[in-house]
Amino acid sequence: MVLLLPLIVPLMVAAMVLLFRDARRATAVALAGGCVEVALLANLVFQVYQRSTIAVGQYLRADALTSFFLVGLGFVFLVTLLYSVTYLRHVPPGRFSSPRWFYCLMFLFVFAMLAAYLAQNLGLLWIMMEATTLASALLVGFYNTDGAVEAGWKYLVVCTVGIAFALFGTIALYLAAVRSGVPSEAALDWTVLMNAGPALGRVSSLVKLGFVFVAVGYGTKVGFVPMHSWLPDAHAEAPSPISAMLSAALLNCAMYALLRYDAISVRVLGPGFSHTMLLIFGGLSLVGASLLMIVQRDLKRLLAYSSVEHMGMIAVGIGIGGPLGLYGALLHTLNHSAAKALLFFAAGRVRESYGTLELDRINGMARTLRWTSAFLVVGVLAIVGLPPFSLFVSEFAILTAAFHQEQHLIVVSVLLALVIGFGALIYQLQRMLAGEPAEVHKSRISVPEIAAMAACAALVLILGLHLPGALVHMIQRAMDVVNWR
Amino acid sequence: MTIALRLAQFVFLLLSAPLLLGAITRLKAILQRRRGASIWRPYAELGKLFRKEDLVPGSASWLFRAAPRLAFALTVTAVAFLPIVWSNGLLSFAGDFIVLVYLLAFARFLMMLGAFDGGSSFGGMGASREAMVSVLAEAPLVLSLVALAVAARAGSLTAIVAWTGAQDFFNISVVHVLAFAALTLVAIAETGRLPVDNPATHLELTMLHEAMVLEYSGPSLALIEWAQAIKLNLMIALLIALFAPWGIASGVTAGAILLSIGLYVVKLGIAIVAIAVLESCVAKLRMYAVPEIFGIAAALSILAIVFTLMMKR
Amino acid sequence: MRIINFAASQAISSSAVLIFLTLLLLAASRRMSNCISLFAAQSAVIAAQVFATAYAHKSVAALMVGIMVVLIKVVAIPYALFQLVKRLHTSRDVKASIAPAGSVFITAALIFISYSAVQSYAKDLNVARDPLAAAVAIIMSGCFLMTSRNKALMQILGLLILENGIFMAALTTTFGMPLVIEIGIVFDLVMGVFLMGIFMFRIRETFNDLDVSKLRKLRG
Amino acid sequence: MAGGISALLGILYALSESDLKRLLAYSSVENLGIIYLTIGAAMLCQKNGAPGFAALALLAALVHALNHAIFKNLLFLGAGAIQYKTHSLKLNELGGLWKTMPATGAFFLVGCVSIAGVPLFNGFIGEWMAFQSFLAGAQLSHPAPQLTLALSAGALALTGGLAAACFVNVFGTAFLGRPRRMQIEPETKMPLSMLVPLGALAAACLVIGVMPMVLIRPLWALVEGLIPGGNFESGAKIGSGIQMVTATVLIAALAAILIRTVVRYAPTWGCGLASLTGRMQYTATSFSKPVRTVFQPVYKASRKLEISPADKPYFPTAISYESTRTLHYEKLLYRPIVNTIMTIAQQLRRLQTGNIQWYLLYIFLALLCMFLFMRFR
Repeated sequence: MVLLLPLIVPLMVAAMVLLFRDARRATAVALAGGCVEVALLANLVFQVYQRSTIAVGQYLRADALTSFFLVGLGFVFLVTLLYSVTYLRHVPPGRFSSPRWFYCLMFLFVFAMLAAYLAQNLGLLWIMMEATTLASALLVGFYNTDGAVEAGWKYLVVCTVGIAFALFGTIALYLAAVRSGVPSEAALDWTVLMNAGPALGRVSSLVKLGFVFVAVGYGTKVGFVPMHSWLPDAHAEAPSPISAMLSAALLNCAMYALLRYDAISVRVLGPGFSHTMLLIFGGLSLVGASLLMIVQRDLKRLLAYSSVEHMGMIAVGIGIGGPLGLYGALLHTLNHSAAKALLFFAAGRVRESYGTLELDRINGMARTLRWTSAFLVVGVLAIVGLPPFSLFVSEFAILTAAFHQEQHLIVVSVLLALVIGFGALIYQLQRMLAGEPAEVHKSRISVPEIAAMAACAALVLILGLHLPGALVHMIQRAMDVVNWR
Repeated sequence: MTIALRLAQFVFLLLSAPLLLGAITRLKAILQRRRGASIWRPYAELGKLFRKEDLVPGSASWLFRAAPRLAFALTVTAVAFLPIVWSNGLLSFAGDFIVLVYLLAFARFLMMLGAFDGGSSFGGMGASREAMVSVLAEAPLVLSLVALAVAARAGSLTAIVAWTGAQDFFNISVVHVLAFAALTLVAIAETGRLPVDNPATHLELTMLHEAMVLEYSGPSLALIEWAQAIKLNLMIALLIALFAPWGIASGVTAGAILLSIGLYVVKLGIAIVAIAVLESCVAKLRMYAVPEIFGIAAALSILAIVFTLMMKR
Repeated sequence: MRIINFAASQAISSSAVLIFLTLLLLAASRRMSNCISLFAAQSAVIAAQVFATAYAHKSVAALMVGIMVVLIKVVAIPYALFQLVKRLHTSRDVKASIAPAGSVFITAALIFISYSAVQSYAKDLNVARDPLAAAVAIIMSGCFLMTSRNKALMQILGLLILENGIFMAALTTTFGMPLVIEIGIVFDLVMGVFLMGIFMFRIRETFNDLDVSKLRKLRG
Repeated sequence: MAGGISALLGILYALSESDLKRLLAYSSVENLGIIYLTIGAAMLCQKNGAPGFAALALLAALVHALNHAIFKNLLFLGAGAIQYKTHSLKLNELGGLWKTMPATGAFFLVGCVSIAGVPLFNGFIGEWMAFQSFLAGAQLSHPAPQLTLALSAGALALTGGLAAACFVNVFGTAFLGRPRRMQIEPETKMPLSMLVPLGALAAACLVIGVMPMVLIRPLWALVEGLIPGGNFESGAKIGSGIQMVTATVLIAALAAILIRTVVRYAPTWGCGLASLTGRMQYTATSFSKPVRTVFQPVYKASRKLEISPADKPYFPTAISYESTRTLHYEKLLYRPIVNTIMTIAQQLRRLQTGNIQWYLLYIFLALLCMFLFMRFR
């Protein structure tokens, strides 16, 4: 029951929200539903913390790994909901989509992601990933400007194609399982596959083929460099809370799927194959994204590319593996989502008061938007990976792991990318803050917005300074699930 | 007993400086076939200046009067390290020749500040030219001293002198020849002798050292003149000690001391004649030609260091 | 009974040829309505195959899947696409970026490549070579269609063909996935097409032309 | 090597600088260069089996780092005080500040003297120990380190000399002589809160300068930890040596000061001109002109001289002389790297064509590459 409730609630809320025409009531309902949902998630995580795994029927199962990602999802969802409560009133009226549609889609989006996390069966996992794409496609195209439509269309088409390849990969895996004697119903069940790991060795070429397709498929969803083109458009054109959800929650979800598959392929083929591929993708994303960041002229596109870069970092973390590498990667997912959410909220605020996201036309922010520039500074410093903040901790873990394994090429490319990324972001930040402020229509920042941003900033800072024991323990148990080597 | 000897040697150096200056000017005059003033004239001059009043420009601060005094004190301390008659100077410890170099640098530093304080453009000009010269002079000076120290595998001046003393007269190592050449060039520039700077004239274009002290008068000027003389004496004594130390008394017996004093006087005479001859047959170099001298000096000292490697261990 | 089994296996292998035919025609067609009908034909062939396997293995689940495929892929989606074409009354031309002759040639090359690729796999999976090659060929030509055609609708069609290919690959190798998964996949497919329809209306509204290559505002 | 080069270049640029704060910054580059020199020496000695000298060199580096922190801090605070008073840091405009800010002037003097690295002040301690470590290092058996250490001693001497000249320039133009062209508000009294830190730092410089053992002993314990087997006797002698030197200097200085003199104040002699204006004095840039001409190849200064009216060069109404110097490291080192990164980024940007078909193509290509990768792995 503990598993089913968090799934049912978002669907109910999505339906209810649609009933209320008036924006304010819809927001109230959404907020209430959101809080309930987060409470349920917290309860679920706590339960999993108590009893290591909870399973319902053949398809739903929550283990330590899922619970860790649920923490991230819950936090981001709560903060985004908080932020969008007031954000939507800024949305110029006369647009086709009203707040109730916004909340409905958002809850569907959360439902899909939650189901993906809880999916025990890889097929179900694929279906839910596809559902996330569908739910978020409309959200990306929410503003109905030509840019938003184009971004939405591209996002939908490219991701669906990507996911289709992932389906082919899943089928290949399924075939390998069936061929090596696993009963066909359970052939897609993750735990069964893990236990049957070595047995799949006989058809290792199929498993390799499967992993290649899955890597490219879910890699498109994560946004690795060769397949990342949809990400900047989608994140730049979507409304800020949505781009926060996309960057902070969706990418982690896709990375979670990749992690599951990586676990299987490690048990079957040994770490060599899948980890090298992840390292290749990770390295490409890191260097490519940071190079692209330098020439960006739009704030949100810059943040989108930085997401690609950080996803590359996580992939490198997983690719390096080992106790420290995986620990760093998992921690990095949480840190990155908090910092990125903060940045996108700040970007939202900037867009409201400056009316544009063109970096050349935003300056003198320090004087006009006191709160937002403060949070922006915190966000940028965190995302760039400076010590007091938690991203430094995880990046440092990944790099030390890389050093231990003598992966010098990787270490050099990671450091190079970080330096270039640092240069790009700090240069733009400084340009935005300094100078005399352009004409700005002063929109007072509302309390929930400040609360949302403060929450993110606090999380990033606290995790940076002192990692709570419980979290570390949870990550360790999550790593046991993936039984790192 | 040794302390007394060292003190005597130290005081002797201080007092004999003006005499040295007088002798050189007198000898130059004789070379130019004129009678020249008596060798005791510098003493008279100093006495006269000490009695005169000290004229201070309006805009100057207390530094104007303090600088010459401190510079004098520093030069005096620098002399303390030199062993000329007796085997070790008043003070000697590891790395003391570097302290000597930097004491002189400090003295120059203060002189330049004093020049600035005068407030006239000559002060500034003198200071900037002096800066150029001193900057270029310091490197070869230190390098040649380091070369000697490395050759002698010793830290302090007295140790180097003792080591060179022990070498017999004839197998002069290449290092010494090069170092000697470099040091002489630097000494000329340091003390402001002819090829680099003409001590006698007050012509705006040429003067280097005098420009700085143009504003001074009375006791401050006297102290500066005396410090200048001491510096000259110091340089010559340094050259003698480092390159011709034979005969320096190490024991306490009267005979040895007398012998070393005699030898020192002879060496001093040779040095004076050399300087006089050099100065009377060389014209002053153009200011921007001076760096070439230092280029040569630096090259020589670097060569000296390179050759120290060849030295048998 | 053996004859029916034989007929079923023959149906599977002969269908590969039919599918190749549809692919080549698709590559050659200029008008959108032709493409949609070809897609329907292709889905029909695959449905026939599903029924053949269902019959061969006597599994009710496969039968259910077959019916679902027929209902949705042969009837519902093509009908919806035809409505779209009529409602959006854009020019029916496919506006391909590569001349028809070229695309046919490329599709043929793709088919050949798929055969060679499948060669190594078919042996150790002891599965009939032709249908697997057909599936891979469909996937590849689906991709090619999407990249070469400029019309938004054709992109949807390319995607659908790609899904078809994957479904067929699943079919030929593993005789059907668990029922729930199949239903989920098809449901997602329908939702995807539905959403793309909405977006097409919006594109039509904002760009008043369905040419995808015009969507170039977001650069760099 | 790097240390030596950065020391030399740092001080050369400092010399030709006319803005006080930039000058101090460049001189920090120089001091850091010196510290690196000594650390390099420590490493060399360590590698060639002379832990004693390595310990000494490391100690020199630490001592110099600490001293540098003290007097550089003093100088920067002093610069702040000047700016507080005169709102300008251009050395060419300052002058005669001693009259209006005697206290800060005195402390600033202590700062300038100690950074010049002359005895009796803490700057000298670090440099002197550096010299000794070079000297000791030069006696190593292997020729290569011996040569480098000896030459680095020369480099250190040259930088020391330049530093002295540079800070004479700074103090002279800023505090002594007559005010050039800037307005000072005499009434803004220096707040005590500014003077106290300056005083404390100046005192620190003096104390360490005279009694270096205060600093060396604790550091020695630290170094002992780092490089075991370092001998301490050379360190001890340093302390005693300095004491003796300071004693003699004090005695001599006392003797000199005791000479009674009658002091008379008169305007400076202006060779018969009506009156010497402040502008006639040597400014910072003119002071460093001779050194700059000597080190011309380093600066490659370009000069532009306009005399208007052009037709009558001998009756100029206005002459403007402008010389700019090229910053080598900027041109040779940083510029190319930034350019290459930018070009790569531009190319990558073009990859993002905006056309969806290209995006799909990227995905298929990625798939193909991964497929091939799988084939050969």
